Amino acid sequence: MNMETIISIKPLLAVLVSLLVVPILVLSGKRPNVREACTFLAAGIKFLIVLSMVPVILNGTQIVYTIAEVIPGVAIKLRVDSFGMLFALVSSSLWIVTSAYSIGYMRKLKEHSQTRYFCFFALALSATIGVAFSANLLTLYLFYEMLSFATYPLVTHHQDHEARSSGRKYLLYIVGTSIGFVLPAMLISYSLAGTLDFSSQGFLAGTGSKPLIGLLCFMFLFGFAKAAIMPFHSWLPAAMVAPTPVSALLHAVAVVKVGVFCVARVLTGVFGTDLLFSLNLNVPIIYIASFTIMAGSLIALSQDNLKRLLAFSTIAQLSYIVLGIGLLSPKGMTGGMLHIAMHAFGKITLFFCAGAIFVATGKKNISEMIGIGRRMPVTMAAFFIGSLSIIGMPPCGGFISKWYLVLGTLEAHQLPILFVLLTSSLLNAAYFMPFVYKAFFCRPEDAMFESRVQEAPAFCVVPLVITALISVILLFYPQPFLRLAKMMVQSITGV
Amino acid sequence: MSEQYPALLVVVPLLSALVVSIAGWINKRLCFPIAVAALGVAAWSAVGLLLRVLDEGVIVYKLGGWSPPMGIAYYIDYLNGLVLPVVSIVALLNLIANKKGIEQQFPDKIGPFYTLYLLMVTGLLGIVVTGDAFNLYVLLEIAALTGYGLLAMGEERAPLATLNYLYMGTIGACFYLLGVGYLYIVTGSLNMVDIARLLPPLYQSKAVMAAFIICMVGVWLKMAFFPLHAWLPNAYTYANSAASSLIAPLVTKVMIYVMIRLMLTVFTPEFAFTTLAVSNAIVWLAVIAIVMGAVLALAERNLKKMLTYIVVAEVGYMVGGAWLGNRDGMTGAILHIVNDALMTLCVFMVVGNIVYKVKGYAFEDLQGLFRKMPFTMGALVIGAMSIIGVPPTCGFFSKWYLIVGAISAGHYGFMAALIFSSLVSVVLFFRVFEICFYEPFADHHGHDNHPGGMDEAPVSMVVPLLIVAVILIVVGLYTGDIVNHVIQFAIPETMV
Amino acid sequence: MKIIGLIITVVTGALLFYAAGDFPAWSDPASPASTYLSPHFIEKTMEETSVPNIVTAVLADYRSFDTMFETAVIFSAGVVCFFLLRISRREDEEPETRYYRHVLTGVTIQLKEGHKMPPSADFERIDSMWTPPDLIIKTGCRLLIPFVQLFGLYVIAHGHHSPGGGFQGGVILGASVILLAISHDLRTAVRRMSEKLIGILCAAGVLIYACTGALCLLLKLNFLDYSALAGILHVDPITARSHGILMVEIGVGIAVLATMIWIYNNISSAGRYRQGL
Amino acid sequence: MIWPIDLAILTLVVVAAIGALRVKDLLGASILFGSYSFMMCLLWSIMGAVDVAFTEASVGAGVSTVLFVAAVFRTSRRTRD
Amino acid sequence: MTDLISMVVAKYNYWIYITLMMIGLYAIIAKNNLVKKIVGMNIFQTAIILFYVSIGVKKGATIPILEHGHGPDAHHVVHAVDYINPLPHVLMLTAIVVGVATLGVALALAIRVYNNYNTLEEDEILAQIREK
Repeated sequence: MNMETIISIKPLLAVLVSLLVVPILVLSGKRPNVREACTFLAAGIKFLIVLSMVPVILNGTQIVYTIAEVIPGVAIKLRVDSFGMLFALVSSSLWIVTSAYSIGYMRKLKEHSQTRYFCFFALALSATIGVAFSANLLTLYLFYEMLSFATYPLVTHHQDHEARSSGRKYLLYIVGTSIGFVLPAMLISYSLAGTLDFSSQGFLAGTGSKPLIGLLCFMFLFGFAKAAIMPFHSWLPAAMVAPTPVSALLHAVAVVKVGVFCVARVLTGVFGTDLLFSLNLNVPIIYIASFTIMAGSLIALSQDNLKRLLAFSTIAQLSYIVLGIGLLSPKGMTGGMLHIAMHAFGKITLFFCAGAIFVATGKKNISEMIGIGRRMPVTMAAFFIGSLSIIGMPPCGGFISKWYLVLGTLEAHQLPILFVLLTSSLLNAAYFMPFVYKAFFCRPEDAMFESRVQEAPAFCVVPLVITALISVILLFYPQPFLRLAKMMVQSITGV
Repeated sequence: MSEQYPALLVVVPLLSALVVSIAGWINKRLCFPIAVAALGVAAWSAVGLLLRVLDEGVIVYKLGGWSPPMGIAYYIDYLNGLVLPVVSIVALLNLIANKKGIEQQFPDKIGPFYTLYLLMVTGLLGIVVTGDAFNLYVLLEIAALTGYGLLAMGEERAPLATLNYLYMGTIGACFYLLGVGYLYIVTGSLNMVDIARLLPPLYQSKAVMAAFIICMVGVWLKMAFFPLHAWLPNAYTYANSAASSLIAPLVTKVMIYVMIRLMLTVFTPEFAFTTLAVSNAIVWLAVIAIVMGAVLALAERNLKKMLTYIVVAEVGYMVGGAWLGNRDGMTGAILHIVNDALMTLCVFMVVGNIVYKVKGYAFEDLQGLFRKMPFTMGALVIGAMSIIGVPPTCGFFSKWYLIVGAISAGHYGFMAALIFSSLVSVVLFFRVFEICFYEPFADHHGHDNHPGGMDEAPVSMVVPLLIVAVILIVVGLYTGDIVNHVIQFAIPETMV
Repeated sequence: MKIIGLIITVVTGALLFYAAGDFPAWSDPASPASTYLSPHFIEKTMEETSVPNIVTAVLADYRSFDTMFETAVIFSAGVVCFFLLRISRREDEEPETRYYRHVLTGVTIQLKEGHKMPPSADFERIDSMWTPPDLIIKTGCRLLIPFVQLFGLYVIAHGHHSPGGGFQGGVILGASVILLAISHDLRTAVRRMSEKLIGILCAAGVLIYACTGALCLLLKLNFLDYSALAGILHVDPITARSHGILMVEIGVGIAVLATMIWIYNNISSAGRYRQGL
Repeated sequence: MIWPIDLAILTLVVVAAIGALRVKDLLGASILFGSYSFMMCLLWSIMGAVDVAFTEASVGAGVSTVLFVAAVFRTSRRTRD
Repeated sequence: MTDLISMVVAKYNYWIYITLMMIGLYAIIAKNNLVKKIVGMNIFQTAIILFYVSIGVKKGATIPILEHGHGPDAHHVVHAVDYINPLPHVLMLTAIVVGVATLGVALALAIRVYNNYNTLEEDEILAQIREK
């Protein structure tokens, strides 16, 4: 299938907007209002640029921009296709919301070094969009590493002992795997194929021996440790020491989604479905993902700290996406890609809620939150919606993606996986619903919940309401995400 | 004037060194402007030469008007055309950045310092540009002697460390001289191109093989290639920062250049890789160099010394790359000369700034530096990224070529060593960053006047540093052009 | 360390012995070294440079660029010695009581603080730099030094026709001053040639060399191509080369002379200039 | 050139070199090194390298020895090997 | 056997230079006294100079200064076989000067070391450093 391509600088602009705003943020560090206005402005512009490319993409055209030809056959090159667009749309829209939330959260808690915080946030967003728009493995790797390093100061924002050890763990896993696995795998692929440009059928097809391709496949799969596939997952719970907006955007949306996005990109664009299928590589991928789903969900059950619970939930949910891609069936892949968007809106709502609770009450553990629904009804309602979306029940967007995943398992004749999906949904319900129930219907143990309704600041509450609403809306109007995912699957499989 | 660039390149720094020396006795304030102007001219000529080479190909400059092999000639081809601008620009930026540091450390010896500095640059530029094997030895000695002088002025341990460097450096230079003598005895010529023309029928001669090995050992001694590296860490660590940030980026890299020049021009790649059949062993030696450098760096609790071990490891990168015996490896090695010079400069200049402000470079002295010196530390971050090999900084791309070369040579040990050293670099630098990031800055006098305040080095030190940091990224982005238009032609076509 | 040294030595030696097997026999007129480049130098030097001493011609003309850097090497050694050793702090400059000795009679007088000695050649100061008088050595050296210096000048000037040249002459001239410093004391030598003068002379010597080359550059020929000087010297290009060689030899002589003294001064007094040997 | 003389001087050179390194006094080592240089100078003049011999006589046997002696005076004569 | 003897005799200069070089090299590596090492270094350098000068020697040739340079017989034809190869001499002039320059710097450094540690024995200095 021949894609029409047009050359435009827009993708680069989309990446650069948040990069160029950094100096302005640094300069306006003394005046928080100006600084945050700039953040908003950049987020808005970024979103608009991304949005302006949507119609073009929906027409089946690709946008390409080459920054520099660095190595023969490999350039630092941006290309917007439907899958990248889907991801960029999610992350850029959520940046706006998160910026608003950050302002409320950071100001209320009087956090230190807010300028640094906003700067690296913007940097991380640039990297995320860059990953989304990467046209080849090198560019992907570039932005992937940039994201790793840009998020380090965010993760360790508190600069205390705990942040320090978490930061170490974060770097060890993320950078260690990317340099230890992805870099050599990328270079071996380059010497095999002579190119690194993603193509819809994969560029490794027809090169290399079977064991080598298999080895490469797993090096990539585990190398993108941001995807938190077990056993390379334990950085994610550790990274929860970060301020909640960071956890929300980066560890529920940007960083981990970049991980799975990279895995999906590599599986489809480097290996190609045919190659994976012919070498039966998809089966181990599916089983690894399934194991991660089950294990993550089970561990989440035992967590008391709300953010850690969400972290393990994320680990499980991420593997849904890997699983969807690994099924190699059109429906399954659609479901996997769609889940990036659906899970993003659901999970960010949940994180916002956790943060709002922390801002309003200072509580972190579920056991301390019994009856909190009386004090923060809006927040907890949003939490309920978010958890429905994660469990995959109507009326939330999560239902659609899970539906496609289930269809995909049937299509691929992987009935055990269907069982895994259903069980994990039950487990999801099992760790979310009791909390929601206790929050609303149990008598508060803590006297502070008896008092009248007292929500977190408006800057915190409004964003979470918005994301909760979007989660609902996505069920009824899943466009353009569904369309984008289907287009991508079509270009890969031809169906 | 442009046809005289080759002469200007070397002669202007030499003349200015002499003028600065005289000016040092008369008016010390004249020294710095003269030195900067001279290095500016040198950098200008170097860039001009590179452009001319790109236009016209190899340039031959006959000194004294005698045509080679009677007289001495300069050959500027794609290989040294690339290295010359790097050497001159590194020297220029470092000079500007260290003005304050020099005035702080040697208030009454400014003249001699600049004289030695300029002579050293003269020597290094001459080594790169010359086409005569013996002339190279003389220039090598100039660079070495001035280097000893510059390095010995530092901490208490500096003279002893430098004396050890002097012993090793002299043996190295003498070995090189002996190798040249061996070549002379069998060919009768001293001109590199001429030797290359006369050598092929003699490749089976024991004397030629010995000449090659002796030259290589000599050059390795000078570049501190494992296991001949023992002199380097101490010599560079205890020196003053202006000297170490000139010598650490340039000397080892220029020696790598000499090695590659010997391998490619004087001898042919066929001789080096096929006739001798030692390349595999040398690559394994490079692997050990990289691993040992990384591990020894890990054991240090002192920023500057840690960086010197990284220099040792980087030498392993380049030697290994050059000896992989294929085009990609050689490209990586040549590219890494450029990149490593720049990134070593970057990190050593950072150390210079830290020493200027904090008066120390042990890990304990670094606490809270991110807040205190944000620009300096920002540059350190970029330099570290380059050493680790994170795109788009230039260090990534040379590592790319080196690894691709290792893969196509089937030398997975070398690839593993490169990856290992990247991983260790991550640990090394993030250990430093952690210290700079977390602990509050402890004031030794017990009272902290500006808690959390910024206390950056002077602008004249920070601006060159930031320029270097930007260059690191720009060079990275232009890697494609450098390889396609320059390095590709620097490697003989016979090498695949 | 001794065992490592022995192993390295034996291995290197074995390599060298092995390689020497392929050398042409010693003093073989047919060896490549004797048949490839040197015949040109031997047979054409006179025509091309008009200098009978082939070594001088090759040194200062064919390979004059080497020689310029050789001079620069010695210059940088001087600068390095100064840079490393010279201590210019004068903490204990004037002691409270000073002693002077009347040279002819040997009467020593003591001066308390504040008093000054009128400048006079009859008295010499006794301090840590002072060495006891040794008449035979002093007189002998004083007699010898002019001849040494004359010989040094001759060696420089006659380098075209006989062994010698700038280096040898410069070293001899330098040695004459060192002889003065050894036989008398460092102060006497420094009084004759002050540190500043030496420092400037060092650089000036190399500068003469480099400027000769640069002059050729300005006269539109390559660096150090002395035939360019023909125009300003009003001679033919071949003779101009000969004159050019003389100019650089003088430069070399001055540089070497000054540097040798400089290095000696710094090393013998460990940079304090208070006492020599 | 007369090879017995040549051979004799070569032997002396080696003896002087070993002596300079073995003697347990740095001043003695300096002087022996001077004699080594002087032997070398003789050797080279036998070989016809008059300019080199001249230079070695003035630099190696002359100035170098003086520098050695000066440095030994400024430091110490003591040596253990 | 005669081959071996003739080889030994034909190249005895080379054997001596290698011997001297090895003496110097061993001294640099194995000697403990800094000045002794410098002496070794100089022996090492001189050995190489000896090697070069040996290259230039030519049987039956005289020193490389032309007779009848100027004067009535100035246009006397010069034959290369009559004169010793001058090129190694030129190179070695440079090398000697480099050697004395290195010597000066090395001695200056040794004096600096002595000022700091009051000894020239390397092991004693290292012991002092370790104590600090």
